[in-house]
Amino acid sequence: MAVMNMIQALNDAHKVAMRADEDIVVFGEDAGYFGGVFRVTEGLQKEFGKERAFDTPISENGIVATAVGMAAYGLKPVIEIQFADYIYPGYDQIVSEVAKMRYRTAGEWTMPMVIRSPYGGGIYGGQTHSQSPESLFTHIAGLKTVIPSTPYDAKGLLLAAIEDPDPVLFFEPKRIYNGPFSGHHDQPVVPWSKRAEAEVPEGHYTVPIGKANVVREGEALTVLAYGTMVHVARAAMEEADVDAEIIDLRTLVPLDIETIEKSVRKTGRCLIVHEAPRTSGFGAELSALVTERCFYHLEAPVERVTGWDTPYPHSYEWTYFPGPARIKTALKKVMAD
Amino acid sequence: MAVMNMIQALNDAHKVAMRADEDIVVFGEDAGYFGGVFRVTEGLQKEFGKERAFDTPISENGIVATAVGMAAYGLKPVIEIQFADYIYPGYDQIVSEVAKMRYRTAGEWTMPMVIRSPYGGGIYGGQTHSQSPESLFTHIAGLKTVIPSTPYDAKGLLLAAIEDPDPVLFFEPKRIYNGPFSGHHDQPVVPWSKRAEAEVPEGHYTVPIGKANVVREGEALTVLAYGTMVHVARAAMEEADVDAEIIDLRTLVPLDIETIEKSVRKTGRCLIVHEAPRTSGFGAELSALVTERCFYHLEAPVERVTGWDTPYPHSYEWTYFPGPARIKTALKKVMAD
Amino acid sequence: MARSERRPNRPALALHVPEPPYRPGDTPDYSNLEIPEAGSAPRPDVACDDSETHPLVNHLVRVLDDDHKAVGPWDPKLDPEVLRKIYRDMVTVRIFDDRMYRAQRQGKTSFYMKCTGEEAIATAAAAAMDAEDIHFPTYRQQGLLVARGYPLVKMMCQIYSNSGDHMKGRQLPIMYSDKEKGFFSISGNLGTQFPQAVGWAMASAIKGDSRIAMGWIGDGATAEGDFHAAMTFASVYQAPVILATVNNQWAISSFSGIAGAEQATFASRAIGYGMAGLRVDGNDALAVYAAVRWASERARSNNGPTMIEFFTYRAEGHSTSDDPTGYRPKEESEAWPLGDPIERLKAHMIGLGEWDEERDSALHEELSAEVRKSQKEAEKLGVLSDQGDENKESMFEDVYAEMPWHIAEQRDAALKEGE
Amino acid sequence: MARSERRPNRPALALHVPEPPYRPGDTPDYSNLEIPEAGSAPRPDVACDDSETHPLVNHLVRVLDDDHKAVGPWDPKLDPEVLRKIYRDMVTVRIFDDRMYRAQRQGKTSFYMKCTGEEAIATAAAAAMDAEDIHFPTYRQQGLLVARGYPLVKMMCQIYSNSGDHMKGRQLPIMYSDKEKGFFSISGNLGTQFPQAVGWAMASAIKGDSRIAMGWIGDGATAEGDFHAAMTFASVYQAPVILATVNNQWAISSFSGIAGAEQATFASRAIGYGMAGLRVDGNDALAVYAAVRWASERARSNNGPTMIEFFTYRAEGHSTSDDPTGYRPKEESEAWPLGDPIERLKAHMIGLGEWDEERDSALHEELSAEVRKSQKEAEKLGVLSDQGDENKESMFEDVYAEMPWHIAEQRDAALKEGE
Ligand SMILES: Cc1ncc(C[n+]2csc(CCOP(=O)(O)OP(=O)(O)O)c2C)c(N)n1
Ligand SMILES: Cc1ncc(C[n+]2csc(CCOP(=O)(O)OP(=O)(O)O)c2C)c(N)n1
Ligand SMILES: [Mg+2]
Ligand SMILES: [Mg+2]
Repeated sequence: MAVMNMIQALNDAHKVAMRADEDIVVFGEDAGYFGGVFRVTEGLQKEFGKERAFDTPISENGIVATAVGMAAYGLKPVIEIQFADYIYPGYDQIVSEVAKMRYRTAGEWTMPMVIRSPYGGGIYGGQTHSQSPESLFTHIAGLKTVIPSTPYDAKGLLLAAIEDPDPVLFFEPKRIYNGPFSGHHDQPVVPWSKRAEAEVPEGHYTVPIGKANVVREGEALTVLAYGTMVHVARAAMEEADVDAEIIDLRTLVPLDIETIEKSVRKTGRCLIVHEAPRTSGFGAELSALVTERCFYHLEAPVERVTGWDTPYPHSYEWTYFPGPARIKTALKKVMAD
Repeated sequence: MAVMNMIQALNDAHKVAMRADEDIVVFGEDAGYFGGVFRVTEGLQKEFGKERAFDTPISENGIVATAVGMAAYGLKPVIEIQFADYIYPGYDQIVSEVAKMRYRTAGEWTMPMVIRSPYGGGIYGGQTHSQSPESLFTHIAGLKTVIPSTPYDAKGLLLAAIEDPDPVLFFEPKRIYNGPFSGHHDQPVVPWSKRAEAEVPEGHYTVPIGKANVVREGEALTVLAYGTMVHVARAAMEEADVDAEIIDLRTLVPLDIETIEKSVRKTGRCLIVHEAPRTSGFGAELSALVTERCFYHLEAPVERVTGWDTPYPHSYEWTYFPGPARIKTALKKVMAD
Repeated sequence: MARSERRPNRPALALHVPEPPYRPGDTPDYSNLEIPEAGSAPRPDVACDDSETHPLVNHLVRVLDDDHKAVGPWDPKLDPEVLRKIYRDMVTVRIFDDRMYRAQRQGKTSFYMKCTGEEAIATAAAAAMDAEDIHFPTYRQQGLLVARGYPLVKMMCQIYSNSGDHMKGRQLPIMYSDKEKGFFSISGNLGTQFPQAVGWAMASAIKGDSRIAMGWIGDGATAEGDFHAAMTFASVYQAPVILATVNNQWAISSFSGIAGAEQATFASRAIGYGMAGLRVDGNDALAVYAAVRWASERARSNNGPTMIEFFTYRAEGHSTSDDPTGYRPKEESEAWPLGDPIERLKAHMIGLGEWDEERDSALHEELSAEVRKSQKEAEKLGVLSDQGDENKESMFEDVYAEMPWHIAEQRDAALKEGE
Repeated sequence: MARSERRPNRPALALHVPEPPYRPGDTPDYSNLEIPEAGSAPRPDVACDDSETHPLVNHLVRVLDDDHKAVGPWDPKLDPEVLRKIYRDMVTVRIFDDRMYRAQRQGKTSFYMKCTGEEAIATAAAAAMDAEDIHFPTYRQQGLLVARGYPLVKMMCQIYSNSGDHMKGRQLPIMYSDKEKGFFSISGNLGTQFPQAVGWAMASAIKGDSRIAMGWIGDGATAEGDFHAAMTFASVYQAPVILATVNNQWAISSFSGIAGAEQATFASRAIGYGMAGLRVDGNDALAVYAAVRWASERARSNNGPTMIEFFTYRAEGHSTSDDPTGYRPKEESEAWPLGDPIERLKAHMIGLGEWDEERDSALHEELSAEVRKSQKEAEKLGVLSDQGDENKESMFEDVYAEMPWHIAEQRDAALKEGE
């Protein structure tokens, strides 16, 4: 076991995977020599050479498209989109090509690849360094969407994603790269090293894709969250002193519906928390699923706590961010009667 | 009054608008001389000249981007994306620029424009001529999303969209361009001329954006649909002989929540029908909203009838398409107990 | 209202909207079109600096002269067997196209696209490359499959979306794919395959392989961002790839001027990326062969990518959904001066004494019979119009390697549907 | 496992990954860099055929020689007042940058970006165009605002996201916008503004206006599809636009070779679109002025677009989030041979007898005082770090012209939050 923050854990996952499989190639803007603006790919070029870890032109479209060609050849690309806000120029290749290739050719060509990207707010990044576009991918059949919330999960899920036969969107909550976040921006950040989830095994292990993690068992209500919001929701529940069952989804598609259903049937109440804008966010799908499948167990309507339906404003970071206050308001509603 | 099919009604809307406002320019692939592959822009170049109606290079990105520049100048671009399946190369300009411009500049620059695109299946168009990507736009704050279901609405809504101060995604259900569709593909298509909704006033009128249309009043349940599915749902309800209240949403964002709430509170049951894939489709948002706002009036869980979570397969068109059989199965569920 | 701010000392600006020389009703006349003489283009060494090729981007590599003789430095001096093979492939493609076009008109499938007039390009390119090299084609390179010996029956099964279609009817007709033949899955989205070809070539280079890739795009689709991504990545990493633009002068109803051809040739795009560039008579099978051969040797010897523009003419409609008389003169295709690639190669072979009318008739008969026979065989497996929904559960497979619960639920629901 | 299929008669392919000449630890040496002599570039007529400019895409338009004298056909022969104005603007930008960089370091805002070494480009470009013309800039053209007399206080209010920011704190610092000054809203997404500039220019042409547009992009961002869209649409419609690539040789940590500069100049991209192209010493204010003047006259007289590459060097880090010593030698910026644009113009003016050290010190003092004073004034309206959430309802405005019910509900919820 080593103690790692999320960046180190992700970096380690790359190394473990690349040592074991010569077909893995890593590339992206600034991802080669420099190791990425968040340093997740640091040292890869040095250890594995320029042909396996390299910088690319600033073309998210070209990055994804060449990854498609490489996957067709038989390589396993693990690519970085510098910020999730910049994934849109590559959206056509992801939606029209990566996602549909296995299907349209009935398995003749497949697209095993990982598209990593830091996402989410809370860092004063303004409109174009704060977005959470996950639901734009969960709508697309053929893609898997994974979001870790701890160093342990980050490494294990990234290794699982790399080994997965299908394309995986791997969104990394950049706000918690260095330490978990309670949602109270005025409190100092606790580094990961103070937390058990920063205990990361050396070498190879995986955290399975498609399995949620019950991070806290409870009876009063079920909280569904992922990424940064797992920590914010947890802090809010502790502060409110509610016996919440908190589920870290880890994978949005395919979703661990079993764990969710079991929990909601038990608690009868459900609160969903995400950073992305509310309308057509992934919370909508979760809410619909929970209602469809657990309606007769529900004692109150499913509630969503989300970012607002506005772009992410630079200076009103904390009005936008779904922090403890917003969660507690929704909690009151969901616990009412 | 004139009798028009949906293509003629849309064509007429362009002419009425362009005659009244010299700042309207229309462009897109094959949209100039030829008048578009579906002929919606036929005759515009002839009447308004090449500078106001012209062909473009095959670059959806360039089409949207130049429209942004033109809107910044003060023109009102009404652009055509040949098929909604081809909108993705322009997705970055739409999401990052068109949608956010008013907000990021606090109103200094605005983006009044209409992005028209034929969408939806039922025409044996295969994976890339059948998609319904509306929920990829409803998630984006700053965009409006409009979908007509009749010639009357098509003209009135397009005129309203052109006059709207904000950018409007205007998706046209191509399956019903020439006539409504019951969902029974083995039955002959009835042309629009046989229907009252094909009575289209000459000249200017608008159908307001943000207002749904109760196409049929009823007490047993509320059906929410838009585009082609309004007709399919209606046919299914008639065949099942259920006293359904059918609401044609017309606008997805901003949604006419009042009409929806009122109806569901009355009927206590809600069925949502759309062609797009289920997961994170717009039905998820509708389901979540209805549950959040009408939970205590609901006698059964909200049901969704949707396309499947696969790409649109060419030869299994009618297995994919959410036709009468699928609607009736869901109806049984929603009417149970 | 948009406020124009013209000042008295400034001229009024004006928008230029390109217009093709002829529209329906006009009489097309290409007598003033400057066509470089066959044999006049120099042929630089395959390892030359890219700048040595740049005069060629405004020229036209042509081998067959007006008397159908092969002339000049680009003459590939092909074995007559190779000529006959290319010829046979071209004729096969044309007969196949006619047949399938009719099948669509007969309601046996939903859609078809011909490549009439462009047959030389894919078939001669296939002949010039190794069988192991890969192509990332558009929908107008059916000639690659034919040339590589892909069974016509299988092509037809794809067109009919019947039980012989290994893609299970999921793709629009003519969106073929065959891994074994090095023919990448055709996409409905224009342009996407172009940078994918570069990625495949990069992978081949990363692995120290010797196979190269060829990417294909239409003149209209060069406007997509994918074109630029392909050019940029190919140039930066000096990928072993041939990037081919098939300039058939039309993109559905818009002429190549709407894609930029009024201002520069497509081949000249190569210059800005420091890439070798060639402009080639696409209706001259020998020129096509020679150019692709040159570019493939260049790529294979680590001398970098080449952009080739094949100059040709789309002699028929865009697809079965299109009637070109709405936007160009009916007579234009005949007025087009570069001729029919099949006729030209035939005349060349006859001139060489390697072909004659008798063998030609025999070949046509043989190939027509083969196509007919293939069609019969394919139709035994059904045509689109009689597709029921037997086996409909197959449409839920292959979204992922393993079917997740939500798709399994949907499959189960679909199977029960209508019960 | 990917299977390499190398055959014995074929060489092994290899991937080329460009590498800058120097990395941290190396001693940069540019003595072998070929820099064309000042005055040596010919100056074609503004209405010339685009091909006449093509030799210039591999040349460098330079006016100031080694003795800081203006030489050659591109000498714009500017009035000393104009020289002093450009100089003043450049110095203002540099002082402003230093000040705001420090403000960020002091925690007064979240982010800042300098344009050190590149000051000549935006300021001289602004001087060469009409005040009514519009710019679609990147984040490194603060010089345009300064040159056009936009109040420094307003720039600072934007940087501080305080109550003086007319964009209500919604944009990241330095993402300015000012309609009146013809400065389009800067986007965080690279490249998007480039084809937007073309669209604006097309609109101006459609309306018979006389105003032209200038689009700006960085060397790294030229790889985006937007670059190609801009070039294509500008060429097809012969839009009255100047498309400028600021090649400062770095894109965060990657050198310009990763964007294609190893194989060709950015200016040479013009050729493939049949567009005029110029390559210009971006550290020579007179050359910048002359080139932009030439291109603007060309555009304004309906002679079409021009692509200009400004060759320069990003002398400092990418932004306050970047430390360049991680990827390039510390000494590189000083080793860079094209010098400091401010020093060069200063020496030129002194040589002309239009400037002296005394006036220079006075100017620096005056401008430093002005910047300091502006900063004080701006800070009166607050800095980012002391932003509370007063007025937080403003963040719900301007998503649409009229607030729809769902956003109104969210605003109401936000206002009640934490109560
Ligand atoms: C991204 C995208 N946009 C638009 C289309 C619609 N479309 C199909 S073919 C075509 C014309 C293509 O012309 P060209 O590239 O010249 O190829 P050609 O048909 O001449 O072989 C268009 C616009 C598409 N398939 N994909
Ligand atoms: C679409 C997009 N991709 C990536 C980024 C992240 N990014 C910001 S600046 C930058 C480098 C830009 O370099 P260049 O274009 O040369 O401009 P310079 O900073 O040198 O002025 C990158 C990669 C972005 N802002 N937008
Ligand atoms: Mg074409
Ligand atoms: Mg740069």
